[in-house]
Amino acid sequence: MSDDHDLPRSEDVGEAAERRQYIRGAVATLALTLAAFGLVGSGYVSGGTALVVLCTLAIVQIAAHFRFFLHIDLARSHRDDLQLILFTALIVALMVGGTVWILFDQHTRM
Amino acid sequence: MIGLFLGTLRWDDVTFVEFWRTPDLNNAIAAAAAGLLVLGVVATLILLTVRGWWRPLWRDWLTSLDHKKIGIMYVALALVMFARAVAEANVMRAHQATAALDAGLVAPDHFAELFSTHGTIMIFLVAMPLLTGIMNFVMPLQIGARDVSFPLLNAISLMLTAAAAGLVMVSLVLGHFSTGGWSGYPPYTGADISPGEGPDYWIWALTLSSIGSTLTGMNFAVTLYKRRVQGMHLFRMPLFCWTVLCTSILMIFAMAPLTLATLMLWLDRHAGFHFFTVGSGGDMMNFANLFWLFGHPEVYILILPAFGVWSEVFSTFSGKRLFGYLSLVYATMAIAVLSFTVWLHHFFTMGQSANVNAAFGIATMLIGVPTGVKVYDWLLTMMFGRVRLRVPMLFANYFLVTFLLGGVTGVLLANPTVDYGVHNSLFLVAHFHNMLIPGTLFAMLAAIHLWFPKAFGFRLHEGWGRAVFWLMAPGFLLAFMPLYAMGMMGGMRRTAYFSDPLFRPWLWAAEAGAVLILAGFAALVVQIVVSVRRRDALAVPAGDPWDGRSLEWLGPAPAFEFNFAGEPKVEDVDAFTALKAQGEAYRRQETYEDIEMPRNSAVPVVIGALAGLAAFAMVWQAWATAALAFAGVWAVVIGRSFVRDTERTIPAAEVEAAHRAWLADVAAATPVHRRDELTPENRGLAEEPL
Amino acid sequence: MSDVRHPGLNLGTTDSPVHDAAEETVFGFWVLMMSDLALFAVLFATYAAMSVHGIAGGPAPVEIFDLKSTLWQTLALLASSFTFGMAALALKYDDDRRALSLWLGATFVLGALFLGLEARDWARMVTEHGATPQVSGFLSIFYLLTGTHFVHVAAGLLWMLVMAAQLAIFGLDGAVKLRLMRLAIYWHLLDVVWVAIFSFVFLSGLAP
Amino acid sequence: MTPDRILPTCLLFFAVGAPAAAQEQGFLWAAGPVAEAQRAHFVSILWWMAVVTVPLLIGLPLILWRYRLNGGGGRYRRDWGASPLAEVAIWSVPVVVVGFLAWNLWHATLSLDPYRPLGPDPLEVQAIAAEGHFLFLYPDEGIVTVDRLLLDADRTARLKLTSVDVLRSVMVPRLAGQIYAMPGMTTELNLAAFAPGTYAGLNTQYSGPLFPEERFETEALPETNWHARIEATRDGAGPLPPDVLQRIAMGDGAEAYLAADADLFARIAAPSSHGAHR
Repeated sequence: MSDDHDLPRSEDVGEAAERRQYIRGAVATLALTLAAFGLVGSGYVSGGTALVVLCTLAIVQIAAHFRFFLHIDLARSHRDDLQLILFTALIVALMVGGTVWILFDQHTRM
Repeated sequence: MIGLFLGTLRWDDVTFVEFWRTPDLNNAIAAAAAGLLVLGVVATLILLTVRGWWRPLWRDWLTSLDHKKIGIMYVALALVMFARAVAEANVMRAHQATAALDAGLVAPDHFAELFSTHGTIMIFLVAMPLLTGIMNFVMPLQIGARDVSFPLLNAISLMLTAAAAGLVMVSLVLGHFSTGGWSGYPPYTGADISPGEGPDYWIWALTLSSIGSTLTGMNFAVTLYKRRVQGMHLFRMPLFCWTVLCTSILMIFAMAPLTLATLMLWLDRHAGFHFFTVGSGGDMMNFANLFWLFGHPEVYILILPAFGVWSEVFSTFSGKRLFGYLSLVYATMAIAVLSFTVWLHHFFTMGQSANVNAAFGIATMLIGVPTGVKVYDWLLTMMFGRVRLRVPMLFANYFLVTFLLGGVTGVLLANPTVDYGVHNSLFLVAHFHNMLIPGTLFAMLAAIHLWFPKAFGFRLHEGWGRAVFWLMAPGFLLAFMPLYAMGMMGGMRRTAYFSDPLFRPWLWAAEAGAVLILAGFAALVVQIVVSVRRRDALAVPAGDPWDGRSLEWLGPAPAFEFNFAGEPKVEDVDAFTALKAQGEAYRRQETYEDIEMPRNSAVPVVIGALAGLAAFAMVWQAWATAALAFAGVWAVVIGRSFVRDTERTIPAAEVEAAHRAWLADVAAATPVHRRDELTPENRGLAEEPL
Repeated sequence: MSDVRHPGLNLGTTDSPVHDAAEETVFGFWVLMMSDLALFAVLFATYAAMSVHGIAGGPAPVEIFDLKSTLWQTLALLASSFTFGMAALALKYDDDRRALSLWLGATFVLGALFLGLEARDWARMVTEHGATPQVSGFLSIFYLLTGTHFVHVAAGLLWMLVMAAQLAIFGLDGAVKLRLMRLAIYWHLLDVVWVAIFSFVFLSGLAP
Repeated sequence: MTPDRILPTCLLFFAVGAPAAAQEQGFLWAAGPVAEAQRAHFVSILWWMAVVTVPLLIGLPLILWRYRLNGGGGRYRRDWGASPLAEVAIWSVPVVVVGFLAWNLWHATLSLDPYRPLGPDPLEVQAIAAEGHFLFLYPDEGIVTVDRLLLDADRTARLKLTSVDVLRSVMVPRLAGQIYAMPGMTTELNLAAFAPGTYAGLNTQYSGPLFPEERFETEALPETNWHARIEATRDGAGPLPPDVLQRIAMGDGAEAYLAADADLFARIAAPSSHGAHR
């Protein structure tokens, strides 16, 4: 069974530090959410720009969720999960990208 | 009120009643098939009762969470389904061969039902359970684990697969299966054109089996990640385990699009949604897109474990280390990732731009590189070896040659230019059978021959095994080479009758091949019976009948319930070979420890039964029954989470006794030279290497 | 076994034996969730195509979506992610079950609030715009995508009820802790999916 | 039979099918520029693949014989598991072959895009695939033919395709490849014949019990004959009934109609005419 001291430091930061992480996460995700809603609500962005801006904000926010709420980071001990998530991202990108490419292309030729 | 519980199911839906009302040849064949099923079930029930096998069946098998028994049950299920699907292939070919002379054997709709069930069964209920069974049995043993990570879930996967099989079987007796092929494209399978229960049988059978596969994939991937014994790093895993890992990853991701596509189809059919109805903003080609987003990785789910088996076979029966281990590992990974980038090649002719087709065509052809590498690695594995052509090796070498042909036709089909000419034709049918019969099916037959002794303690009879090979090998050529020819002559798949008399000789040849394959299957059954009868002469209690190289051969045959008495030492890819060379394979242990194993559970059986009932009720639109059964599934899941006492302990003394009994068997056995491995002298102990 | 402990949400030094067991179960759950994400990914891909090509004379996204309602749903779910975070802290560091129960309770209420708001939003679309899933391909996939997320959240709430019962019966034993950790992952990932939904469905739809 | 035809024929037909070649329907018996390009592409791939397949076919029996357990003469090296030279060869040869094939594929696919016109001023034909039958509409000529496609052998043709109810796929194998015909959608297929003749056409996608019947004849006529034929057809044809699809499904038997209804194809191919749920 495990020795306590072989835990990587990043997992053993103590309650206060971990609470600060959650609070940071809450602030960051709230700010990103409000930014996205604000930009669209104010009509400041639209069309292709909106898609790019929203996509960027969404990716940053998803990363923030993983980082602050799900505690996934680049530490060595976390690589199993990180690899899994990155591989999933690759597969998801292939599936979504391919489907969108195929269906939009097909639509123009029907 | 009764409608809520019985839905649209009526007496007229019973196949026998249909025959009673309209007694023609077509209905007679349907009724005969249904009758065979009913007789088979009744005979089994009687046998179980007369022999008093109910209790052992329940206690030792159905409720067992042992990965080895679950694996064996998967294989048994697959063989039963294989019998039906190969019989269907025979009916189809016989029908086609006779169809132009008169009406043929079956009505067009019945013919369509046959090719739909044949495809669905062969993919989801033969190939998948076969390889899942083999992976289940072998993989934990090869990595030195006691079981998979989630044994209960493993059994649930099995029971969901069995429920899917049950559903397809029931469609023989009650109502009709889909006529839309195994890929079930709308709008043909939509409510307008196929209003009956057929497509729903297809939808729910696929849903059950794909949920089972997703869970299996997760289970195996975690097992391989977390349950490897000390010293077994990833790059010391036997190649079979690598293919299991890649297959598992494909299962995890590929089943989602299928589940979604079938769910959408169901919503279109029964809830008025418009996913695939063009007029209201749907896009039926998105079904093709989603289906093949699953379907192409699925193809590699079917073939990768076969590659793993071939790697083990070539190395074991050449008495030699696998050539190019790293190449094979990277080739496997490359195939797994590439398999997610090629799905469009199933619908090159949909009308999309040429650059889309070209991109997916090139991605498809790229798979040829790692596959070609594998073929040459296997060839070089035999080089500098001591090759012995036992049954698995016969299949393996036959595979190498026929797989080349399949590879060439695969590269041809990867070219949109060529595909435009042979898409939907029998050329395509020949191509994928060329991959799946010498590839998947023969690999699984080889695997059965290779690992059977480990499962049951005795070898399979070699002579009857050769009979299986010598029936199936020419059977395959005879059945499918004519299809290549017919495909290039403009013969299309799923055609109930060919009016062109030119096709007639080819059709008869194909039918002869189908008969040979069926005969080969019969020989397999005979082989098993003969082997059981002569099990004393074929017994290999010391556990290593083939001079094996990986950890599954450490320990007795049949394997310990707990797989290993202690933790095996791993210092090489060929871990067991290394142990034998160091003289540590058959050593007494200093100490023995208690072993925790999962307790038997009825939960998987109950979940499988309820899920099957829910699916059956959905097929017949019996909403109340479906809702109750579905709620029942979740009630059982939640209820089970309150059970704490799920483990039992095998005391150290019992482990020690078992281990010593095996060592005594080893001591009693005479080491045999490979030349004599087929004689009764082979008690499962290999001669010391020179 | 490798020296990799289970990463991410963890029990760290507070309960080493369960932390060890988590390595396998929690990793397995992560894998299962990735399969679930693949399901959502294909839903999104279909949505991307059908929300453009599948209007078929029915209402367009910009006509039926409501920014304010979506914002409230988002805030409710975001807040519930935070409260679950606090529950996870209580699970890890407090022996006292009260804080855990309170935070879980708050999460449940916020989750239920989200469901209520989303259901109200659907009802508004149907009654004010006649926007049922049978109207167009776009609406079919809209309801299937948001509905799939809805069902997931509802299942999460059911799971919380089950855990409340298990807490009451077994207290905070190892199995309960493991299940709560998996529930936490599940809940946070549903929030991740919702981020994609509000960005690519609602906000993109409202900024044509 | 030319030598490059013999190769695929022998390989896959065991040479038995060859005598019947003249009557065949597949693209290997090409009668138009697209099918001819397909055939040439097919054959060139076989040659390229021989680079990978032939060494194995030669090596396998040699190795099996030399390294057999009983009496094989080969050296036994039980731990031989890697050889950098061999590995470089077995990776690089397929890479090179697939590289060339990919280059070929790209060019062939782009130049043979079925939407790409094969020549100037093509004959415009609209094809409607229905249960058991095909309707061919010639908008410039004002006629409709049933189950018979009349082509001018001196002119290329452009087909616009749609289907009435289910997915179908239309092909005249000896002239060009196939393309899906889908309800509510329009696809295109460009065709040309080298010489006058009659070529079989068919639906390749299972569509129901009448699937084996869904065939049509393609007649490529010399230019003058084609004009005469169109005139004759026009003279013998009745007006296009509004319920033409039901009629031919019932076995109306008419071979041609006058196309008074110029919008028939557009109406059938319009997405809105489909998918009204039950």
